[in-house]
Amino acid sequence: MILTLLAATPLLGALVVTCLPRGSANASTVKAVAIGFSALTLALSLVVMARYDVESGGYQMTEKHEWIGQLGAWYSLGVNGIGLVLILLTTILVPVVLLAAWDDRLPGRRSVNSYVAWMLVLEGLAIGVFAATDAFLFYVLFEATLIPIYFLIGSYGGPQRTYAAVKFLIYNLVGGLLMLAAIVGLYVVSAKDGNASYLLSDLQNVDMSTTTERLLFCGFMAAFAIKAPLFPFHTWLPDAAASATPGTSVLMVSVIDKIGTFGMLRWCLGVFPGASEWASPVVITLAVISIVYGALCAIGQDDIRRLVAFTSVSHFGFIILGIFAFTTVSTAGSTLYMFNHGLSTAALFLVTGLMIARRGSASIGDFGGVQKVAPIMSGVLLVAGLSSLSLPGLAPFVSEFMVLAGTFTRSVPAAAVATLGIVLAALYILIMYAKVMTGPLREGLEGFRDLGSREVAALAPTLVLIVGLGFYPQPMLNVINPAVDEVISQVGQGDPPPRTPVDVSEQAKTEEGGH
Amino acid sequence: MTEYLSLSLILFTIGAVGVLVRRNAIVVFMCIELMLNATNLALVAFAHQHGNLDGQIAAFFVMVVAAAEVVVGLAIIVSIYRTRRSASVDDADLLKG
Amino acid sequence: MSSTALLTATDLPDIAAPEIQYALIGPVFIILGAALVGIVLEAVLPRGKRFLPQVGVAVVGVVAALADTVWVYRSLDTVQGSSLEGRGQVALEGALSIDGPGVFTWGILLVFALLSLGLFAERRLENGLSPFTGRAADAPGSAGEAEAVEAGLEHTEVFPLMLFALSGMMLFATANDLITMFVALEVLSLPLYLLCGLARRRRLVSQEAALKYFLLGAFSSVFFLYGAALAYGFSGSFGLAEIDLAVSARTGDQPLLLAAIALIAVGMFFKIGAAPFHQWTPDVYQGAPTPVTAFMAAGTKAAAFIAFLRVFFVAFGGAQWDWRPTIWVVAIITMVLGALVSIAQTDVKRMLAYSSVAHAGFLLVGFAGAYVGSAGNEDRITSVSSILFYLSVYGVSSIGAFAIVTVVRDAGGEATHLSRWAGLGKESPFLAGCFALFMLSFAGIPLTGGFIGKWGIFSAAWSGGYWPLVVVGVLVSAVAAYFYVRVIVLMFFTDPTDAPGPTVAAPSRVTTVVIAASAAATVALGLVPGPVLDLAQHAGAFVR
Amino acid sequence: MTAFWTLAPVMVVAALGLLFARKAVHAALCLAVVMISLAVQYAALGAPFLFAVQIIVYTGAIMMLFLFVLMLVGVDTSDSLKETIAGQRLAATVVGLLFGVVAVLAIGQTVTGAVTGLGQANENGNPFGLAELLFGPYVLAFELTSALLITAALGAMVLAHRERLGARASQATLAERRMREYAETGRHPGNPPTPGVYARDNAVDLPARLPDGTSAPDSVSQVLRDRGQVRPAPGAKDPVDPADTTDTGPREVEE
Amino acid sequence: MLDLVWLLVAIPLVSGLGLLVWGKEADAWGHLVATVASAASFVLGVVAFIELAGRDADDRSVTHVLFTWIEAGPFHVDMAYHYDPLAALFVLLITGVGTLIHVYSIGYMAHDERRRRFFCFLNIFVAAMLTLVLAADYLVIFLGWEGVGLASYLLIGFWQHKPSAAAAAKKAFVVNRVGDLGMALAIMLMFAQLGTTDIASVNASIGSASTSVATAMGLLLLLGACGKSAQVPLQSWLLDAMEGPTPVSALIHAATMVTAGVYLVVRSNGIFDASEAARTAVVVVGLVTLLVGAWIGCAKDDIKKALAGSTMSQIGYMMLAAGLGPAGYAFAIFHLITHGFFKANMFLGAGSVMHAMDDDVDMRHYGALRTSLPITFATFALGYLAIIGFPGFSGFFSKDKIIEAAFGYNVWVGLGTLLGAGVTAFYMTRLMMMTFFGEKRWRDEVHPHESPLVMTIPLMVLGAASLLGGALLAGDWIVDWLEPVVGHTEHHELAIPALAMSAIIVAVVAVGATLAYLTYGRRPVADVAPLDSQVRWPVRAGRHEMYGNEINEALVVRPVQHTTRTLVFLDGRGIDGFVTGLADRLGEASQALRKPQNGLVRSYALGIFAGATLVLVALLAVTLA
Repeated sequence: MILTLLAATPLLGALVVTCLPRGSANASTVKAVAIGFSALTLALSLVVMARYDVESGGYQMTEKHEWIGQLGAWYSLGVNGIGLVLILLTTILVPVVLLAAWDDRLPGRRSVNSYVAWMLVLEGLAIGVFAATDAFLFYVLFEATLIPIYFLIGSYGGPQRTYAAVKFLIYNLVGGLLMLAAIVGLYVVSAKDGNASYLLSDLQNVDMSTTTERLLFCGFMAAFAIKAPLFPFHTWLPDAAASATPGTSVLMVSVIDKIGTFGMLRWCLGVFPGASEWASPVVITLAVISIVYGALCAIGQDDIRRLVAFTSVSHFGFIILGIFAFTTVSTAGSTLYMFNHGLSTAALFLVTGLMIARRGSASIGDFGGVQKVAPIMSGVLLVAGLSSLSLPGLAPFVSEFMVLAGTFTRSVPAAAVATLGIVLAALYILIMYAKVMTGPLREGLEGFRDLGSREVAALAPTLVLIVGLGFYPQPMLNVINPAVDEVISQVGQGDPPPRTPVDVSEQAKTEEGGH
Repeated sequence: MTEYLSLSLILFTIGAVGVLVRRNAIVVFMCIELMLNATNLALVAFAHQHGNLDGQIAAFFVMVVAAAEVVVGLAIIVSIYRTRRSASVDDADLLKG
Repeated sequence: MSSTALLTATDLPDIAAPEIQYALIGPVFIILGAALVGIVLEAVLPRGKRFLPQVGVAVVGVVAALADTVWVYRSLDTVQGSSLEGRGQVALEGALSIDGPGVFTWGILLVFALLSLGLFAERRLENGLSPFTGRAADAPGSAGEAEAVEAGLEHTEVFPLMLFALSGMMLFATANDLITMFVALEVLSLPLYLLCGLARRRRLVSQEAALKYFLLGAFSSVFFLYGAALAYGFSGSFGLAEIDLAVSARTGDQPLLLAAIALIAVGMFFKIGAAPFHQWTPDVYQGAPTPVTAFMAAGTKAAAFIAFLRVFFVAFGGAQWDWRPTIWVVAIITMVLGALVSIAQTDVKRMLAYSSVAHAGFLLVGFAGAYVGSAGNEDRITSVSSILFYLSVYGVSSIGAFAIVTVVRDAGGEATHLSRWAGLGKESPFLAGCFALFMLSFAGIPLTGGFIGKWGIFSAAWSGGYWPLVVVGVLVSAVAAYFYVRVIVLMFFTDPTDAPGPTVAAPSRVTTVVIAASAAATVALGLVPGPVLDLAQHAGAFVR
Repeated sequence: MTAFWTLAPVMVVAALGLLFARKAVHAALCLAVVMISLAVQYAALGAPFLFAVQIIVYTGAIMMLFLFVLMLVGVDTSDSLKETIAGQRLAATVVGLLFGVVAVLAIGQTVTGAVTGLGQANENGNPFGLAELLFGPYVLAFELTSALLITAALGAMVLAHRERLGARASQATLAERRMREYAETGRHPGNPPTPGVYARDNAVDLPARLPDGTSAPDSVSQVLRDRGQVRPAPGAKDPVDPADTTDTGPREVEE
Repeated sequence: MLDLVWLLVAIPLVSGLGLLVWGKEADAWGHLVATVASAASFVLGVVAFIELAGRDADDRSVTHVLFTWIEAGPFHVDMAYHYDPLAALFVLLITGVGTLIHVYSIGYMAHDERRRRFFCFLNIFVAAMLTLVLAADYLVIFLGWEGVGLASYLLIGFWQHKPSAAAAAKKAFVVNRVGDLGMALAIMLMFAQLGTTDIASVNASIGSASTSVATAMGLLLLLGACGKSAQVPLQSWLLDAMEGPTPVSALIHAATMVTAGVYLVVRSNGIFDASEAARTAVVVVGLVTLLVGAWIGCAKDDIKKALAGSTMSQIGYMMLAAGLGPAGYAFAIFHLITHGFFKANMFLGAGSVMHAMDDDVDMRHYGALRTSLPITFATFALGYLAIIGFPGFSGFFSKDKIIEAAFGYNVWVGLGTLLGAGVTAFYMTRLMMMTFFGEKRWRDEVHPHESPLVMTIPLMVLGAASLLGGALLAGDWIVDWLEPVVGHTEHHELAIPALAMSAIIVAVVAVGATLAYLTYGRRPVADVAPLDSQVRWPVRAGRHEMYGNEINEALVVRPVQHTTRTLVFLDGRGIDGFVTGLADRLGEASQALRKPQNGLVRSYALGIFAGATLVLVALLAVTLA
């Protein structure tokens, strides 16, 4: 029940918020209530985290009720390490986003009630997606998340919001619908097998021909590749990110896009291991292209939000690369990366969002020397940026390195080219930072306000986590590892053993030597 | 048998072409009646071939239906004529696109 | 001659009284009876006092028929068909097949009718007058029309007409021989031709719609009829079961059979609005009074589709490898065309019309799968059950959508131009929200009934071995989604360009209830489709 | 067969007449020819009942209805034979030919089954056989036709019938109004003269002459005036110009 | 105590981060806390050193696991330190020089309003550098490695308002990242090949892997080392890095961080031992850098850049030595330490000079400063003598050993190092002459004065160390001390006696110094530099840093920029253009498909009839054909 409760809390919050009186006079109350609900969700998710038994691994806190019997669809929830990490990410980010969005100026006379309500709806749906262990339920929630984002972009975004919202929706819908085709196919396959069921556990045992498996895999993968976004299906993201409010961007890129990579792990690898292996050369190639391409495009951007969006394209490339390298190291790295990227991108979007809101422009060219007037903001941007370029000591490094190291054992060229991303990352972040923060103060920025205490409070948790997990990622990895092991054994691909393994006794000796 | 069916088909085709080329709504409607009649011929001919009366019954129903249809159709044509003072179907082209 | 006939009359054998299962076809009789009562009311009640009794009779009739339908459905017997189990029986000397799918269709038709009746009876939007013209005989814009408005005239005949159409639909869906089917087709069509021309506002286009609908409807029904004649020529009978026997036995002339299939399909394609037989749809949907459009969109499509399925699965089932490719192609053309042309539409009703074309295409996808299940695997979604479910969802959603169209108005009546809908979300969040919901359902977004519907038909197509069709279907869905989404953009994201935004007239409670009920049903069918799906599923195969 | 081969060409020609007749009335007559010929074919095919019904219902009633409406709409309306939709005629011809040829060749010519004939079915007379079917398997359809007919009647009423609003004016009020109008507008309260009065002859197209020797154009039927078929009254002081005659004819009769 | 070595890192780290977060209230005393933290580390370092020295030679190694950093599947990285003689020396160098520079900075940065932040960064640097040298795992080295890179970035760009400083910082970071790429790949290779990244295990077991693996690993590590130690071809950032405050140049870009590459090579001795090719590459890189750096040093008029060129050159020496294998490891470290002393000394001295000259760095504006800045002059002179290898000074011993070893390795390499020694003497003498001797060429508004004690005391300490650093070699102490780490050093017998060798070196140095004296001491120095067109090509090349930037520009920067622009364009027009184009086509198709819907019933009927015909024909044709 706790998972249902977890998902339902923000939805309930959305309902409450919608019912609260509208108007600017009540805006603070509305936001406070929303933050309250999201904090409650966070607390619940911590309870889930605490109750999750790391030792035994697998799916826990499962719930299962028949939902649509004819379709073989179950209301079936459960978390494993991977899902848990992403749920935690979601519940952490939503309060942060709400807090940071406190001063968001909404276009027109749009009410803040629906703004925060949509965010809470999104949170609830996202939790559901990460907890679903039934393909149908997963799909339904997966597609349903489009609606809140659509409204968040379309109603509250910048001048190009309509275009961006429609593009976002249609683009993702195309993927989603292809997945629907595959979902339908799954039903047919499993029904032919005797008993129609969408339960993950049942699907893993369904007998299907190689061709069918590949077809279905392609359907799922199309949706996830667009969502993730993988080159060349990424072009919706920069537009969407450039038009959305920072909070929306965070939820979209940090949480919802993770569904893509999460889906690859849980559904592509879990249900179509053979096809995943079959497709891995292509996917790995695209992932590597994404890494380099996203980074290069990010370097060339003038709009800060587009830049961040392209950095995400690059980072998602890493995540996908890790997943399709089929090693426990890279996959665990990818999973951790999802969490870390969520944090670092959130910080990046939020702080640049505040910057942009103050300047009234997102063009890098309109900034310069901000560091002088807003040192705290500058520092926060730097830390966020450094985490984005995977500086060791900050959380994303650990995951990125794991991805690369794992990939290296599988494919040296892929890892080597992907490592280029390390250099390019330094370029896009530092060039942007240099142009925005350093140099003489640009005209028109004299009155630029530094971060206020509420904003610092909103951003602090992400920064603390970024630094903390950079040095001590083990709590996360402990949760992730068993789940990853399961996935990898599902694929039937172990880690390639080291070619000349170190003699264990020798290693023990050297370690012992110190004491 | 073939000759009856062929005649019926020829009449049917002529009726159909008539619907396409005539502009007077009433004449168009007459062409449809011609098609119905062609159908009836086929029905009666088939009834003759199969030696049961179902085809004739069908033709009978067609006539009844046609009668009702004519009433409704002509009523519609008349009412639209009253409005537009024209019975040309080409004049009814407000709805398009 | 007459004298000989008289002389021999006594020698003739008795004609056995037909066996009529009144209990089974009670719902149809109730509707026909209600229509007749309505006619009588027309005759006996003075003009001004007819409205409420007419509404009352219609509503009571529909509700009673609905209740009876439920009873009938529950009392259907299970029969073992050739391969699959079905429920129900052939009644009325073989004229009707009161089976699961048929009675299910009755149910949804009656629900559609009930919802539409709410719109028919809406009087608040036109200052206390019904949405139908007061005196159809007056020329639009004439002094007489003004006079009629002044006098508060209303054509209460629309209620019996609507009930007749409803009875036609119900019979169309259950007709078990081609003659009954043809007559039922006409019974459903004629009242609709008339109703289309009775709009209170924009009467010119309304009359035009009636004319077009009538001419093309008559034209296409002749094709159907000729097809029936050929089928008769092929098999020597109009009964679907007998035709099936002939088809399966491969006796008779194949060209006759194929031509019969082709021409009957043409008639059916026309009724369901499949391309290239769809062209009447946008014009008629746009021109007809919106309540009629709603009823027609939901009802005709449902009835015609079930009849279509019945003919093709029962009578021509043995020749399915001949006709399936055609359905395949038409399905694709219809989907693509409907979806594409919708993009360029600027009129809400017209857009919904094209969307209904696209939906016909989607339904045909399920049809093309022609998956009738297999023994021992009864739980799988079949073409019939998926189409039944789709029709339920589509009907409810489209009635809801048209109901909202009736409410968004400006000085000239309904403001159907899309630009007038800009900013509706701010004006009336409830209406805009509901409309958005219907759009999302049409687009097949999860958590709405439309999604489960799409899922069902695609699954049927896939089960039938047509997975490429499914892929085409989902891609077209994406195109279709574009214009649904565009409406949402307009309502919620766009501020009205010209000064006055859309005015939302306050509808009376009925319309509000209709909208709310449709919305609720749309959501319910998306969240817990189980019960309805179960009904559709257990309707079983067609009984022949 | 003689009947068939005799009538078939007639029918086809008449049907083609439907396509090519300029005037709607001619088309209607062509259709009547087809229908009557069909009736004969029915008779030849063992359908005496339908023969009768075809004559009575189709030719007698339905065609009359058509003609009636044609009269209502204007008996002399004629289609211009110029096609206005680009390519429509060509396309219609092509499609028609294609359909016709395919249909006749592939369907019409391929029917094989033996002709059973209706001897057995018509054992008790054709009407009896039909009745048996009508009240057997097709009883529902038969009953349903009643719904159709009711619909038709209702439809005709709805579309054509103008309901009277208010009470019928009494003789007294009418007279009063006439006098008032006379006082106000000078419109004569009496009956207008009928055509031909005091004229050289009493043809309907000759306006009456008023006592003062002028002609009374409104004495001629509106239809003739519209058509410009009014003859100038010989010796009238003012030659009638039909063009500018205004309708001062009989008052609108209250319904 | 040895279990508490982690405190070495923790103290400055906590102090640095704490002060950063503390905020403005700490402005008044933050620098003191930072200095104390650094000093505390030094004290701890000394204590730990003493304890280590007290142990048996074969027991002088402590590995202590603090916690597991990363564990997933077979990938296991401990956050562990490994304290051994090599690390111990580095700890002393880093904390010692670091503390002195902290002290110096108190004076140097006294007037900077962001002084607290400067000290925070310095502390973070010290912590990161200590992490680097104490790490027991390559990945932890990488952590420190990038940590010092970050600190370097922050400190080079400390005066962010100067676009040149910001650009230099960025450049330093990016160029270093290129090196990091090599390092990262090397670590991945270790994991893939050996299944571990633990330094000890890797070095111990690399021998069992194939030579090509060791070579690959070595070359990749060398790439990393090149980045950090400003070796050719990744040298270009170092001269730009002089945009940072001078203490930074002294600490990071002379004494400690830039030597990390040498440390890495020495630390990875197992790997380099296993690959001849990798060692050769190191030698080549070292030799080339040695000469290039010296060349640049000769041509620069900017005092800090001249010193930076010298740093490059000296690190080239160390690198070369490290590439010699067991024969050179100890001498590389020895030179590294002595260089740490004298180069820090000279940089701080240069800072003192700049302090006096209102931050003017052009030596052509100096001259005759020995009287105005006596302490600075004296200490600087000690450094000068040390670097040119004046007998008895620390540099004499360390450089001497390297040249000897180089000759032992290969005569040509030996000659190269010998030439380098001469050139070093030339440019250092030139620097001395232009700065402290000759005529005053001061700008009018400049009034040089000696720096405060807080700045000069570190100078004195470092001056003393420059003088006495050679003592480390006494009795081959340093060689023995490092033996447990780098293995036993075979003593090569040279073809000529060691004493003769020393004499030759001294002679070469004397020649270089004399040449410089003749050119810059005897003749007046023009106070405006001659234009590029007026000087010969060697000078021009030196001034342009051997065209390193131009080469980078042509080979890397412009292609990247070009690619970037192309990709952005392609992304918009190509990929996204395809998508939006598709949408446009659909719209057009929609408009086109509306045409048949012309409102005319007859057209619609035609559609139906045609459709019917098609269906009929299709069914008949398909089935009957």
